Amino acid sequence: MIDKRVASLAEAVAGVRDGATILCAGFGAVGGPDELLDALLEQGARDLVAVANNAGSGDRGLAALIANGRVRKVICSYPRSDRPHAFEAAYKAGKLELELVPQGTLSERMRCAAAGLGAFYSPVGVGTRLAEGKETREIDGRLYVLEKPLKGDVAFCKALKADRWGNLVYRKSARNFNPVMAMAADLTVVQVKEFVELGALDPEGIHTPGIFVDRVVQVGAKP
Amino acid sequence: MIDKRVASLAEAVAGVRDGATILCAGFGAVGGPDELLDALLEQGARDLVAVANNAGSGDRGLAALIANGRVRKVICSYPRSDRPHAFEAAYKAGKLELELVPQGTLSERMRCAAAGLGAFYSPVGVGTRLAEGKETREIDGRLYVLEKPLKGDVAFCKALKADRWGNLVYRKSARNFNPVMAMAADLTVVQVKEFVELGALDPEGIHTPGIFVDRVVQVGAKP
Amino acid sequence: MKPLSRRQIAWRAAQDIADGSYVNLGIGLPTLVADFIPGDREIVFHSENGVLGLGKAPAPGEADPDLINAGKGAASLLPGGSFFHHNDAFLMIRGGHVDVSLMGAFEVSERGDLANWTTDDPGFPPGVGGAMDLAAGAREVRVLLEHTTKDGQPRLRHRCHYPLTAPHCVKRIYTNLAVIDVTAEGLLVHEMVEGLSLAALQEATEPPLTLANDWRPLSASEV
Amino acid sequence: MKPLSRRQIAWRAAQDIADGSYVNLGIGLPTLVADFIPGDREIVFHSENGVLGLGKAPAPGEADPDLINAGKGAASLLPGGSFFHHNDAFLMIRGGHVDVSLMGAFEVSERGDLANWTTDDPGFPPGVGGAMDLAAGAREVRVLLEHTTKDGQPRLRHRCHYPLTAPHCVKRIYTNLAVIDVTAEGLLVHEMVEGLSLAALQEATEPPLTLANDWRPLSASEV
Repeated sequence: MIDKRVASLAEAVAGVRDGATILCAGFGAVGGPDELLDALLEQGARDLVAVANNAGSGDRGLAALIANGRVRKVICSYPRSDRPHAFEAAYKAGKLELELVPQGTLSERMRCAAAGLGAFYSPVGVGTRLAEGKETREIDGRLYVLEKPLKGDVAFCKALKADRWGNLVYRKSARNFNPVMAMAADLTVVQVKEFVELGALDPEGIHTPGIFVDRVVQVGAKP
Repeated sequence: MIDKRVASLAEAVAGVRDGATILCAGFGAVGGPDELLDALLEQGARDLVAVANNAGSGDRGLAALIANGRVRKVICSYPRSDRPHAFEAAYKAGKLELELVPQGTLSERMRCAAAGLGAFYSPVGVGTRLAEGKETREIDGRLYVLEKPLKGDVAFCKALKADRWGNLVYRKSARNFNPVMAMAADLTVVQVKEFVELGALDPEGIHTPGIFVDRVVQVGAKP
Repeated sequence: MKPLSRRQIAWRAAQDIADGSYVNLGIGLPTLVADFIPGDREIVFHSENGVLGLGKAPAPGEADPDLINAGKGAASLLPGGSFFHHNDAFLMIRGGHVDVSLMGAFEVSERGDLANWTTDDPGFPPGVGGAMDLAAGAREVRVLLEHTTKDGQPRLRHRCHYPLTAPHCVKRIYTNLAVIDVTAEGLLVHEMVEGLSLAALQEATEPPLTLANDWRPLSASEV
Repeated sequence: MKPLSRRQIAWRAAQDIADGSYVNLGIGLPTLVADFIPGDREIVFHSENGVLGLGKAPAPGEADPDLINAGKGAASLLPGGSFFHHNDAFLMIRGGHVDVSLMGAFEVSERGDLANWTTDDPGFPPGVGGAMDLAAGAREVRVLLEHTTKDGQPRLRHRCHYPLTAPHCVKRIYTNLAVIDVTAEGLLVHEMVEGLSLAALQEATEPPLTLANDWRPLSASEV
């Protein structure tokens, strides 16, 4: 029997190793797995490479991991979003490496990994500092830069509902990076607001099929 | 005001030029735009390059275009599916060129075009006849073959419902190639069973956002 | 001579948005454009965090925390709008499905190079967000900016001094003084504010300007 | 010595499918495997036309024309199943999300090369379908085939004589005579039908066979 539900946040983040690359979904304060990342702080993994759109906000989630020195490097498109003091402090102290990636390229590199492709040629970034050191190639008269897949050891995501197969639906713009990150890691862990019975989600409207999901944990529900 | 609905099949296929590359959705007999392709036969365009999973079935749709000598070349993964006599006759008579592409590569090449990428490296086909003449490259210890985007001048699709913005939903496995083809052409024409009011489709469950769609026509509805 | 206000620059740019366009508005000045679309036009606003059909900002107290725009402000959805994931959002951008990207800029060069992502402030870790994707990918890039810096230096330059977002991408420039197209022959002035001479405009502009034969006064609503 | 029937080969392959696996069944013999999964295991069947969670074939008269499997036969969906488009279906395959691909074969080489897409019959235009994607992409490829051709020639060869589907991809082979793994040291026999000697099995096999220390008789249910 397939049952991807786990009973606690501690169980959800169990086994994440030091040095792991973690994909952290969300865009600004929306759709991010703050409770899972807080649990990861408890769990203790360090020397992490965090992939996210923003490098943490406020004092919890990714920001807390950074503030506590658990993150070695951030790969993101826009580090300073809402209340980025944890990132700024670590960055200015020289304790945090930053790899800046255009937002769509960030997403596409994860999809590339998810899709089992070796690399792709993108027109984005050509002729800019962010393409320095990368192979460029002219195809049909246009210049492209070679981009490599970006795979996570673990993806941390947040969804609205899940069933025991790990099928997910999101809500409004909280979907954002969640589906692509859920596909792009060896271990995909999802916090959800609600568990539903198998068959309760409309098969035409499942946003992330359970094949991509390893663990789901319920967060913030009424007891 | 945006209104992508057109009143007739003739209007839906108007303007398709001789020599056009047409993307024909569907998998076997399911999800294919037979009525649109029949209208294209009426319209008269010839010397077409047809991209489809199968090279026509029975005596209508793509099979009829082939039987009437309108198709110069077929790009597909599996030409002989159900009742492939039109394809077989044209192919054996030397009147039809065939480019065979692995099914997932066919789909991914169209997505590559849709996504504005220049090319991608795929592990599929490496070491086989279908990779002959293509660039191969080792990336992180694995061999990949370079695949180019495949773009349509026109895509012909079939959906269950559409609104006037061209938002689409499909039904069950009739979705298949429709979403990727709808994204990958300069002109996307869709036959639907039903028009619905703007706002009637759940924004969480729209399978193809209208941004990809140019014309929708209702087919087979009760008068 | 009365330069346009920031709101008037946005108003002027709004007048050029064709009915039925798919438009992405950058953060800051371009966001104001949404307020000035003529009432008889239906425009679909795209947001890179996975939304098509953004409506007006919600009334205070009616904001949905799961529905934000790319600037991370509260947003609403129009009937016909849809949600999708980040990867599809950037496929729409990079693949040229978004008709117009309206962006802010630090500088634009005479050949349409755009610099709008970093001023290389050493105390300010850079962010790029979706700027490079939009600049390289949208079908047409138009920028809105003050004609000169606060200390009077031209922002339209022979070559950009700040790091590029994308080379050769800007098609039209709206400033507080003029509406200027980037053409193969250089910068072509279509509109200037009343009372401003071409010589005076040239004074505030580094590369040579040409006045279009059909140029006219730049007039903006009192907004 | 009693060779397995085709249904028994399928039965035997079914016993190795672990609970909770995501499995793609090829057309023909592999399709039968679904009928023989032990009742205490929950398996999610994947179909390349965009379905996860395929159930039993529907009863006559209950088939839904929009719900087919990759073999274009009528299908059903289990609770928890989902529909998606072709591109995601092949992302699942190529990206290694499908745990097991069970495929038919014309030939398998001693190093696990697979030939199963064309016999180069000049009167028979070839089709490849999703075979190359599955062979190159699935996490594990297992094949089901008769040990020899109708005229007694071995199908397990030093090198495949028919065109390759993918090199070096097959992990396990189920025939009517044996269960054999492809290992770095060559073909390793785990099971042989009762009464068959290794010498006799070797007679029907081109590359050298090694008998596993823990080999056992190949017994199959009377199905």
